[in-house]
Amino acid sequence: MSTHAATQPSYLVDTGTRTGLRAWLTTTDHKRIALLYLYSMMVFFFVAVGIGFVMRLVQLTTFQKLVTAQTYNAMFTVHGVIMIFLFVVPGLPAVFGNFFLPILIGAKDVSFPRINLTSWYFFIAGAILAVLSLFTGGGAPDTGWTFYAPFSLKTGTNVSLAVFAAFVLGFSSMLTGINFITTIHRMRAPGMQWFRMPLMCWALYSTAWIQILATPIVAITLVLVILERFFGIGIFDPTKGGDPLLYQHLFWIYSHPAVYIMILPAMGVISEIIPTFTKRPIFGYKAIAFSSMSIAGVGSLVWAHHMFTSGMSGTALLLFSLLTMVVAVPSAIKVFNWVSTLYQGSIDFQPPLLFALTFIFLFCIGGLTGVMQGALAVNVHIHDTYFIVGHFHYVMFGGTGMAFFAALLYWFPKMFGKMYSKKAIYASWFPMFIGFNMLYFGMMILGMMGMPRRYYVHLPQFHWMHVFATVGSWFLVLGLLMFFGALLYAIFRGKKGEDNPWGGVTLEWTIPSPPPLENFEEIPTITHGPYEFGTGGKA
Amino acid sequence: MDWMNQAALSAQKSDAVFFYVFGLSVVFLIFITALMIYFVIRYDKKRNPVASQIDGHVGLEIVWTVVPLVLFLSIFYYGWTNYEYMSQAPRDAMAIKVTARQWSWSFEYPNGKQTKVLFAPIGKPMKVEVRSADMVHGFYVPSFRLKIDAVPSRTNTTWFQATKLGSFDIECTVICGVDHSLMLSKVIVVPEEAFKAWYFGGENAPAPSADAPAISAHPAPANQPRGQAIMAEKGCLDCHSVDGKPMVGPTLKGLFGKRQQVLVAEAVRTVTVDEAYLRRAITSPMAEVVRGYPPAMPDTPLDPKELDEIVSYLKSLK
Amino acid sequence: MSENIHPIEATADHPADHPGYGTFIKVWIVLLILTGCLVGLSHVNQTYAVWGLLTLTPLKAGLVFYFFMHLKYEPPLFKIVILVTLGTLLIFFALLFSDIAFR
Amino acid sequence: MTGHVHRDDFGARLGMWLFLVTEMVLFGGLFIGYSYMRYKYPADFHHGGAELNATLGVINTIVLLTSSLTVVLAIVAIQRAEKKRALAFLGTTLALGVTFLVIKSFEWGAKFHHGLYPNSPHLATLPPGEQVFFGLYFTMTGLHGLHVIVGLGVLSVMLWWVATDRIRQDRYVHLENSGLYWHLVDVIWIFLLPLFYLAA
Ligand code: HEA
Ligand code: HEA
Ligand code: HEC
Ligand code: CUA
Ligand SMILES: [Cu+2]
Repeated sequence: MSTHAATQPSYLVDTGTRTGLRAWLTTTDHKRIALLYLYSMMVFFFVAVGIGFVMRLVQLTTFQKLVTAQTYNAMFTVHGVIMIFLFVVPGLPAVFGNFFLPILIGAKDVSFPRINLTSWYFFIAGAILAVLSLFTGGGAPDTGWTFYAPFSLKTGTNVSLAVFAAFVLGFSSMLTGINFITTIHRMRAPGMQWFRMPLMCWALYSTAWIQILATPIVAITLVLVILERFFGIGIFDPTKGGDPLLYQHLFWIYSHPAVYIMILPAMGVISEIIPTFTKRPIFGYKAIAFSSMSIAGVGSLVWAHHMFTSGMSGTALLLFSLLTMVVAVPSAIKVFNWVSTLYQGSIDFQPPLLFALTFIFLFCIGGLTGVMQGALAVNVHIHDTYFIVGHFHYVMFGGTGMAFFAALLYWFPKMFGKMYSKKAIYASWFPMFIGFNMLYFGMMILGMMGMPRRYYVHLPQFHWMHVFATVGSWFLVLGLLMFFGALLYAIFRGKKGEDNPWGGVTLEWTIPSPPPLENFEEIPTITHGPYEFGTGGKA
Repeated sequence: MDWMNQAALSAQKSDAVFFYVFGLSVVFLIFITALMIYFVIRYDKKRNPVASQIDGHVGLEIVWTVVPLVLFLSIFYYGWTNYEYMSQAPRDAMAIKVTARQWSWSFEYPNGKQTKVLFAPIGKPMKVEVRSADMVHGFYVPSFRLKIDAVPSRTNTTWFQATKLGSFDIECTVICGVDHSLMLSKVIVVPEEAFKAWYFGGENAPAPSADAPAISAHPAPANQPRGQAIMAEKGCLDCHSVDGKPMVGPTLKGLFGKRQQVLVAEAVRTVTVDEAYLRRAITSPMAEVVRGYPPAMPDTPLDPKELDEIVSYLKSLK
Repeated sequence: MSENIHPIEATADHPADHPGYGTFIKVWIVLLILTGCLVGLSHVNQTYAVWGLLTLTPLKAGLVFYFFMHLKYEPPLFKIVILVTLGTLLIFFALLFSDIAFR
Repeated sequence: MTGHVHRDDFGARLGMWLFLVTEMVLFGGLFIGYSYMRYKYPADFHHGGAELNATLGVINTIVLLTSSLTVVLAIVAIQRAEKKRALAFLGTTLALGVTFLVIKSFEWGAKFHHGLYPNSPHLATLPPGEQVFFGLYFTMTGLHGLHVIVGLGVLSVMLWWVATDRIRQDRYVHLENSGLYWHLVDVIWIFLLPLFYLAA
């Protein structure tokens, strides 16, 4: 490759022999792979959003619905599966992790570029299988994304394929994890010591560990479900001596850590954005770095808080409720550090910051409701009600989703070399924020009133609240459309983005927008921490 | 106090913890949000052109590690102790076998009586032993803040002690198939003597009801019309009362000749209940669904004779 | 972590002293002997068999990891990775048993 | 390989180890399930184990252990640039791997013959605990067998690369990594043996 990186074109321009689509589909450049993820992910994401939207319409009427019960059950299952396995879990690591991890640590690419591409293909394969499962076999699965046995073993719908899709997706996410860990260990620029890494890297590092330590468990669990369905090996099937609770344990051993796979990178993004717009070092760098690791650690020990009513032993109930409370602490630490970083900063209020602060607000609501669920006496009431649905939309969408937005807004100029209209973004924020809280706070009230989740028809007393929430979802989607409208417009017609529009000091702002193929003309040598504005920036 | 229809001791225990956590959460949420807004305004780059380069403060870190930890642990402890109370049934509790199956509930009492709705005396501890015949289901009584999963090949137990008369929803909370959301029933809390009257009152004692006098108003088993006998046997009376009290289904008292609002397809229609309607309602319950009720009525196979008997009986229910 | 090697400098960084054929053959013999003991124990009675399972099997696995898989000759990082993994599995195991062992 | 990233054997081995971590957790999940069920049905597991052919199990253990040995020896040979020996060792490994599979297939065949296979009418007559035992037996040994097959595939590629000098004294990390994989398969079997065959 050319040593005169100065003459290097942007990564968006085809060098090499292949051009156009073929060049993209065979690329090993982490930045292009990131965009491949982004675009494919967006497609699935909007499908799922659409389904969510329709689910709200279904809840507008009490009995006579616009879809059948079977369809509705399929809808929340598919909605959940897509959102979890195709959007929030891979979302931030695969898109922004891939794009910025190497740049943030001063590397030219990840350790295993070809494996990186492979994992994208696994992702697509998984997605295709998931889509196939809707139209083949007994039709779309109707078990909810949790695939609880024995229903998932007995139902006639095409659970096997859907579950296999999730298996493949899990594989993709493991490969990404392996890649990131190796990259962080091996590819850091000279002088880039562990405590000089931007916090996003710490977040991705801890996420990667969860990915490789937890994902295999769900992989094997899903394999067992498939084997049960085809060969009836009867490990979860009570009629064959199996135990449904074993399934629930194995499933949640992965699926709780998975929720931290979703939120940790989001927290990383926030920790990047806030210093840049306050023009001061982040408050308590090490505290945040270590809290990421401890979330990863303790987060793997709380899974059974999803099973409080399943008839576990008292000992287990006690332990898991206790640990659930402990895992909330590191999140608290992060929140307080973020807020303190605003203190005595010189705040340049820009769209990314708005969305970062929105994240903090919504995540706190989500997190605090999480704590309520962690308290045994309360959980007994709200378990498997719309309260839970409210909780996880606050954390996943209000948390990870908003962080995803913030990250898009923050890095958009760098990734595409274009700038969006800030006015349009501000305008989209209002309907989004109002709609969000109407929709999901409404859901929590429903839960407190005793509205169970995954219900096709609801009893009359819940009706007015459902209507309220549905109206909220309209605002929300309106806001979403404005938001992505603005970004799409910017990609094609937006004015040129500067190399460093926000005055950030981490490495990505020291290189051109969009970055050249090999990121750096020559690998920088790092001499100080990531957020030192005093030293005038240049790392 | 009565908050969201609190109708059992367990509800009071659960809500107490909820309000504790809720209070804390509101405080912290307001505190954090207020700080954010204040800082953003106070330290805007116009007012504060140069940021002071603060790296952190160990003391503070310790404070906001320890304080939340302590609070969280207190939440845990409160939640745990109250849960212990909610889950440990007292010795003298009457044990009821609850069986969940796709998609209905059935209840069996120590003396072998079986019902589709759960009758409970007020102020007496009732132990529920939940089983499942097929999938995992969830036994949930919102007004009691009571929930326990029905897991095949296991028996999970919990208990409640109702503090209010009336009828309260039972819902299934674990997705168990297409009619998961129709897997409904009721807990009907009645005065103790009413319960006793029914419990010890042999085969076809009339269902007890929330308001004691209504019991005596019932026709005595002796001169019981054939129609009622059939309905009792076919399980109609599990969901329908004949004394004006709504259960899972609407009451059948004074139904005949009444103007009834029903949903046909999307639309609400008002019909006058005549013989034809009754027959329709019984033979194809889903065709017209009474406004305000779930389409939960099974179409029970009846031979023409039985149907006639029932219809004529329903007519007689003035 | 101390290893902070720039990719350019990073090469086949194996310690010079490669173990010879002999070492591995010795290990192999030990492994066979241990297997023998395991079988022997299992014929004595159930409890012995279980104890053998709990002690000898991890020992055998350890030998394979340490020698055959060159863990002995790798930097600490690799050992940490393995320990973290085993630790995690152990904790999963323990917490799971906090349920069934007390039902 | 994108030319600008310099060769990093250490990184490659680290990556491989991390992959092995996922494999360990994958089987770890099964082992956890096994102990869960064994705790639930100790007696039935005892009887189930009695029905398995311990001799075959032990023979297979020896076969795999030896194959593991030959792989490391192959690496030593490469380090000493003794190509011929390396090829010989790898060849033996492949042979032993195949032997393992053959023996295993006889073993399974025997079980099937006695009407012991998932969903079999005979199995349904056994107590629940034994049904679970055989469920686990077929799942775990089956999954392990699958890994052996994959391992054989990888090693044959290595054989080919050694033969064509793609793997040399100064670059043999691929061989090392394939070796690592093969050893892990061996380790898993080391655990399967007592859990199923010697449990009785
Ligand atoms: C991004 C994903 C995400 C995140 C980050 C979380 C975070 C948390 N979750 Fe959540 N959760 C889900 C996604 C997530 N969850 C999903 C998808 C489900 C449903 C699965 C299903 O059944 O379909 C679920 C379900 C779920 C349950 C099971 C409910 C049930 O089914 O009965 C529980 C129970 O304990 C729980 C608890 C928690 C807790 C304690 C946290 C904590 O980590 C939160 C910590 C954060 C805070 C506490 C806020 C900030 C802190 C402060 C402001 C400090 C000051 C506060 C005080 C001192 C009180 N979650
Ligand atoms: C991230 C995860 C995610 C997201 C974003 C959403 C979005 C929505 N969800 Fe959610 N939902 C789940 C995850 C998610 N959901 C899960 C896991 C379940 C459980 C399934 C089960 O029970 O098995 C569930 C269940 C669920 C139910 C309960 C069904 C039931 O139990 O009966 C309902 C009810 O209406 C609902 C509605 C909606 C609506 C209206 C939206 C949206 O349509 C609202 C509008 C959306 C937006 C405005 C866009 C959001 C934008 C982002 C998140 C950032 C995106 C970033 C880029 C696009 C780059 N969802
Ligand atoms: C599982 C509970 C259940 C059972 C058992 C049941 N019903 Fe119903 N029934 C309902 C519900 C709910 C409604 C209201 C919704 C509807 O109309 O379908 C209803 C409605 C009716 C109506 C119309 C009432 C009105 O106000 O218009 C009649 C008549 C009726 N049922 C008769 C019967 C008879 C006769 C039987 C026995 C053969 C029976 N029901 C068994 C639940 C039940
Ligand atoms: Cu029964 Cu849901
Ligand atoms: Cu959780």
